[in-house]
Amino acid sequence: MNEINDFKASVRAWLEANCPPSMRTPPPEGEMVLAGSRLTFTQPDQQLWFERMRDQGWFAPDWPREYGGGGLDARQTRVLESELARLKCRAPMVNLGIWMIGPVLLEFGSDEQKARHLPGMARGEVAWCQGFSEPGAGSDLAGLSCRAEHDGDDYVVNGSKIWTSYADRSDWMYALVRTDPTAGKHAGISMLLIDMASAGVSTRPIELISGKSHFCQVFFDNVRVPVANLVGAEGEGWMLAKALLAHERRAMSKFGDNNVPGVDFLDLARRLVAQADPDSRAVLTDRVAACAMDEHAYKLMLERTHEAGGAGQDVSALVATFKYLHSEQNKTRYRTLTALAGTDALGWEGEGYDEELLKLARQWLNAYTYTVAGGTSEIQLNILARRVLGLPDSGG
Amino acid sequence: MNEINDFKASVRAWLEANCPPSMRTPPPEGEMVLAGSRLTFTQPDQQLWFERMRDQGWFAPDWPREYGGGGLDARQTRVLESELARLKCRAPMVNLGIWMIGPVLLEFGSDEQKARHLPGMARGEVAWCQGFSEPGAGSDLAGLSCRAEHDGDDYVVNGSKIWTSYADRSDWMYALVRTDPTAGKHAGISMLLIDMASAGVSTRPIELISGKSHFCQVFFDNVRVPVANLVGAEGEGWMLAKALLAHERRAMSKFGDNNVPGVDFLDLARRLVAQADPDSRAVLTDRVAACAMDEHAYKLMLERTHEAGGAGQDVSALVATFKYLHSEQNKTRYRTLTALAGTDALGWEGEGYDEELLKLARQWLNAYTYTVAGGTSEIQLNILARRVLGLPDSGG
Amino acid sequence: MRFVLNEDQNMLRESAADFFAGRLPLAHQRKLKAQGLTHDADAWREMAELGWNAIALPEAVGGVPFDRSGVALVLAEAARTLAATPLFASNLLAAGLIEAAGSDAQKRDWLPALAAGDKLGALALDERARHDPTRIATRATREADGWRINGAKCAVVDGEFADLLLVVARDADTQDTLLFVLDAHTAGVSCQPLSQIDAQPMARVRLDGVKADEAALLARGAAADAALNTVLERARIALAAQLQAISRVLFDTTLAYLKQREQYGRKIGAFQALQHRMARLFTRIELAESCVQAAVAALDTDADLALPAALAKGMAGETALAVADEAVQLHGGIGVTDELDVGLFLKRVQVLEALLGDSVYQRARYARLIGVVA
Amino acid sequence: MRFVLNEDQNMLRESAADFFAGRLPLAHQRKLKAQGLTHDADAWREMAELGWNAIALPEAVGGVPFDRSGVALVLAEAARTLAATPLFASNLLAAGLIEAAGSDAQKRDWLPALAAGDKLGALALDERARHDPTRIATRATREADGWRINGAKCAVVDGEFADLLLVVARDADTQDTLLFVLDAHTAGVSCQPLSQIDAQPMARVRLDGVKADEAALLARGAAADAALNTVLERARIALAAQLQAISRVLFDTTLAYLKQREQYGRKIGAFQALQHRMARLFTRIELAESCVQAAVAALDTDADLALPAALAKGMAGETALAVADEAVQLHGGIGVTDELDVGLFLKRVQVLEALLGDSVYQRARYARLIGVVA
Repeated sequence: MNEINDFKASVRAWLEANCPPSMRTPPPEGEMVLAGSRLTFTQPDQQLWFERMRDQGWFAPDWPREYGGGGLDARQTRVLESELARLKCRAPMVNLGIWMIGPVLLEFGSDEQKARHLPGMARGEVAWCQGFSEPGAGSDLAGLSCRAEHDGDDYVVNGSKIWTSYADRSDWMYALVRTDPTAGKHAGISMLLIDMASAGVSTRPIELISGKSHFCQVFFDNVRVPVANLVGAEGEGWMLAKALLAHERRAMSKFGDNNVPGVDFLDLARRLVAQADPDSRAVLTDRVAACAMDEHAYKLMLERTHEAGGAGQDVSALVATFKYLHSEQNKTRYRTLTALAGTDALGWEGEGYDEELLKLARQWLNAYTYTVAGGTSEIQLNILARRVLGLPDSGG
Repeated sequence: MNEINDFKASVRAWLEANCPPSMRTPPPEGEMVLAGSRLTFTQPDQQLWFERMRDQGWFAPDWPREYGGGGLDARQTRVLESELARLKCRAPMVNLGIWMIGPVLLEFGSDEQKARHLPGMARGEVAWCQGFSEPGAGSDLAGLSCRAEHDGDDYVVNGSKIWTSYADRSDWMYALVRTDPTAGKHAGISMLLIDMASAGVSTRPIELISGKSHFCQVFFDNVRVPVANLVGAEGEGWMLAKALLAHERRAMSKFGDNNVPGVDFLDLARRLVAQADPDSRAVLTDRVAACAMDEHAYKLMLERTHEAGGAGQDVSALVATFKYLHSEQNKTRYRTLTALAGTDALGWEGEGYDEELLKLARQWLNAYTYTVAGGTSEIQLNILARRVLGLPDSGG
Repeated sequence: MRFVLNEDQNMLRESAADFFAGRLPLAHQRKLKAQGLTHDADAWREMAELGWNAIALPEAVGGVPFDRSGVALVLAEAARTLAATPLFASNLLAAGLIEAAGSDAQKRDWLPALAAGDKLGALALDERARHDPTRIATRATREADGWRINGAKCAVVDGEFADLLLVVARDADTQDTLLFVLDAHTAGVSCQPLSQIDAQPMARVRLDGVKADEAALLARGAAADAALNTVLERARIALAAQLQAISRVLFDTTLAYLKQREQYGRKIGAFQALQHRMARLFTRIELAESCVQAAVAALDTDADLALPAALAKGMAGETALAVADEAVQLHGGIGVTDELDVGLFLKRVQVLEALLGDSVYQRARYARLIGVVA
Repeated sequence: MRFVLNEDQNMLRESAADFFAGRLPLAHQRKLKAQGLTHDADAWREMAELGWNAIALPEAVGGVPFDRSGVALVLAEAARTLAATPLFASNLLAAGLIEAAGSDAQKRDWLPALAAGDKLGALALDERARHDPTRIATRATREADGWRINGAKCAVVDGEFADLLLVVARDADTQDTLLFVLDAHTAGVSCQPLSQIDAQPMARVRLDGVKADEAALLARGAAADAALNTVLERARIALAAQLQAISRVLFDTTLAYLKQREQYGRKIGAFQALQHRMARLFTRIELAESCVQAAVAALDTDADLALPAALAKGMAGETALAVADEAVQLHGGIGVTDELDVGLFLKRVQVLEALLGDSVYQRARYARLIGVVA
């Protein structure tokens, strides 16, 4: 116990000394540092914080030091995380490599793959993106049709991936591809690491109803990928993807909402309620209160999950509600504000609207994305009904 | 055209002369005259109106005169109905015979069955009840298990029927029974006419959450039913039931809500809103308005259906929404009033509550019955989705 | 017959449908938007040539003898391709107010140009983000030779293209409502066009010491209130008809998608949870449709429009919001992309809902009209 | 630890669960009702012997040193079998008020009998069908040797069995809130027991020129308001715990039914539309559970209870209403029969929801507490 307390003290001291005060506030929109070969910083503190954490190996605190990690054990890692949270330190960078494919490579990758890819991730020097979803497959991930045909020492990849965040700024992609069209739906899938600089790769940003987005569609036209870039064995892609998605949920919960700064719900609601027409004010206030109570309840549920989980209770049923509740509550909150704001909520850009209200309109439209992306609300309800409530799976 | 106008004039004159003024108002609760062998009247005008209409043959205006009907053609029947509606004449009696099994016997019954049963129906002298639903079958009507085994000139019936209105006051039942357990689910069903005075028939009224009800459960214990009482052929029961249920919808729409007098929604809502706590008043008013608007819209939809149907448009999609909307709106209205009435809505009986509020509590609880009885709301939505919207039937 | 269109109405509806499908299909609106345009000025000219700007105006001032419901029918068809038209602001609101409140001379002065589409009008009424015609801070002060007007207006539909501005103000002395008709180029009138989520024309208007002579005063006091109320009810009914038209388009589009799209080896329309959601929406749409049809029919009668208008706008607005939400969600990933038209309809629904009182406002009005509250 | 019960709490909860399952199962409540009884007097005696009436009262007056959350835990278990208990009215409200507002002498006078269960108390507060502690028309007029009280109270839980009535009145002169503790048999006090949908005890109480001496005045003005508010918040939290317990019972019952009942050849729980409804309810129940647990935990702290109480009662009430509705509907035909227990829970939910402010009221309160409105 003493050892861990010493560790905690040293972490706290280091963070106090090394995390610049300006990095202890939630980042404004678009101020996250994306890992990658073309790093950009909007201010010196950001770079300082990035480099200091990188040099500690704390981008990947629990990875072995040989791969550029921090070499911490699980307990030490938790201490570091809670100290970072306590000081409200910003995430020094965003990196799909470390959180997603990194752990999978650590567990399932070849020695060669580990040596080649992990250090770059751990130093934030390589930007990774995820190639899972496909146009036409939707929630049915395993229905993918992007083909990878064995040809000599290479696979030749043809097809398309969609909803790939920051594909246009990524160096590498981990992708699910169909290596055996004759095998079963799941059995024919493999996982490949694809260099985005390869000939035949092209990307196109997707415009959302809320405007420009970081989502892209990626096209593969006879892209040659060395067989050495196959993770695991042929046909193991689905198993690897499931292992990887378990990390996704952890990564999401670790970072919460920090990277989606919206409007301040209550602040804006108070201001708009005060301006509302007297006939509608009480009804709109009731809606605002319902949103606020739902959000309050959700926060209490997070706390309860944490506490009950810590006490050894099974909290998997609670965790299974998070994605659904979070995205649906978010949408309802923005719908409520939008109704409340009347014609002031109708601005797209330019003069005549204040900035907060322009942000509101975009965030309202953006909220529609979250009840679809990362497993639609319908999929979440299926999971709750079948896995949590134990109702029979009728395939519907 | 002249002929029908003459008919209209003569009907109008007859009704003006023969429908007592007291019979031109909606009947108070429980004041409907039930046809049957044990007629009871609560006042002389009721009896007068019953007998005059009976003697005209206008209980069954479009049946042949030989069976006690009025012998009117379809056009004349419509004229009679619209004149009755115009004068707001009460239905002179309630009779499941005339509306339901009567038309089926007219079309599918043997000459002997017609001669034996139709005149009594047309004179309101025989009370009929319907034996379709069974405990355990629920919405899945064809899943019935009440058995009728051929034995000499009789069927021997064993089993039970549920949700039979007024079974305890009925003379006859038309029932669906399973005559062939080895045939398919639908093919093994037949329709029998069962004398409720037969040995082995017993009835038990069902108590609802809202209190006593006219629903009964009926038990058959080796009840002998002559083979002559089989309608159509063995195995035709399902077809006959479908034909009969088409009449149910017509009968329901003809009589509307006359026989379910509830509380006056708006009157009560106004009074309760005025008394509500100021903090909640506007929100509750909003709910009342939503109910009132829904009801208003529903009435406009009925009018639209009538008008569009008259103009030759296909209104089947609209008609398919009626049961669902009517029962759900009814429930929402009562939920709203109940919330509005606070602790005043909690009375079961006795002193300390005014009569209107006691009625409210019962009607609120009663409203739960209508979203279940006569095809649950879920079944209605299935029908809408599949038959009206043309979505694939996945059996779910 | 409230619920079956007559022959004239059917012909107008069909010719409008043809016009928008052929001349202003949704793809055309996308092109306009890409060019930074909110409408197609040539098409507006063509609509005027079809006589639409003249519907229900007196023949003596160039009107065509078509019932007022005609404007709602054309606007509903326009909504199906998200086409901007001048009819709402110029015919229903501006010309409608002049016709309802103006003197014979004023009608002769202003209506022929509006009926012919040579000039366009707009109504500058609301001053707050949530519609509230009772809270007017714009003041008109009487001067020797007329009036001096000061105020700021928001949500002026077509404001930047209007030649005529109908302005609602209060008499600085008596607090009476005053209705002015102003040349939009009068000194002191300034107009700020807005870039709105639906890419259709909308502006803020400022009136800084605007000078108006007596001839510019259409009506005052009770007469002004009555004319304004009537015209606003008509406009709410027209908005309801547009919302309802969009509900239909979105519902049909979504239904078709559910029948075609496959997931997990079956049509997603076979999933019962989605079926029930669609079935419920269908019942809401048909309820709203009944209200909208009744309200549109009431446009051609002398009936008080307050109740039908509150009912129709409230029901159609709430329904359209729900349908648009579900349309986006049920289209899944592509539903949230700009590539699909669904998002464009969602944005337009939000605009139509906010104009002249949203569903919450209409329900409060309805409650008052039926006496639930005093 | 707000969300994990401690050992004492767990033991109490379990022994309460055993007591109600064994001594007052739901079937027993049906028998009482058939006999026209609202509660089992012997069982109430036994509860007192278990020390439940004494929870969280000072040991000096016979209390047991158990945290106040204990009462909420016992009440929640009672709700699972719909058992009536004296704890809500007598411990939480009546004893709670005396403890919070009374002088030492008053505590000594009244609390030992309440703690022992030898006497029962009740609170006569509300005067209108919808809870509103600000609208008190009951007036106390000062006289030479005390007070004269006139008024009429509704929704007095356990009123007809109370030996002590805590009465909220206003000073006829100053309009200050006054809190009295009266012997229920004082002349001028009359009590009308009500037959309520849930068959549990409820009464109206009239106070016709009731004479009270100075010793009967517990507190006045700000002190009375503060004590009353505190006790009402505790009571709301206890109501929320009961509502939540019923939500759980109904949800579990319905879920089990869906897994067992077959229609059209399959378990009805396989129908996706029902699955999604159950899944949504599940998320509501877990949200409400989190609020109720936090509020129950707050009972044992010095924290201000207003926000947790408004949140817990609002969320638990709304959720329970929704769960009860769905429980009846998803049970189909048998769901609406008296034979099934579901309907009994539905009725009890409506009672608990209405007491001390329903969800609408709680949301309005919550909005004020977080400053959405002034």
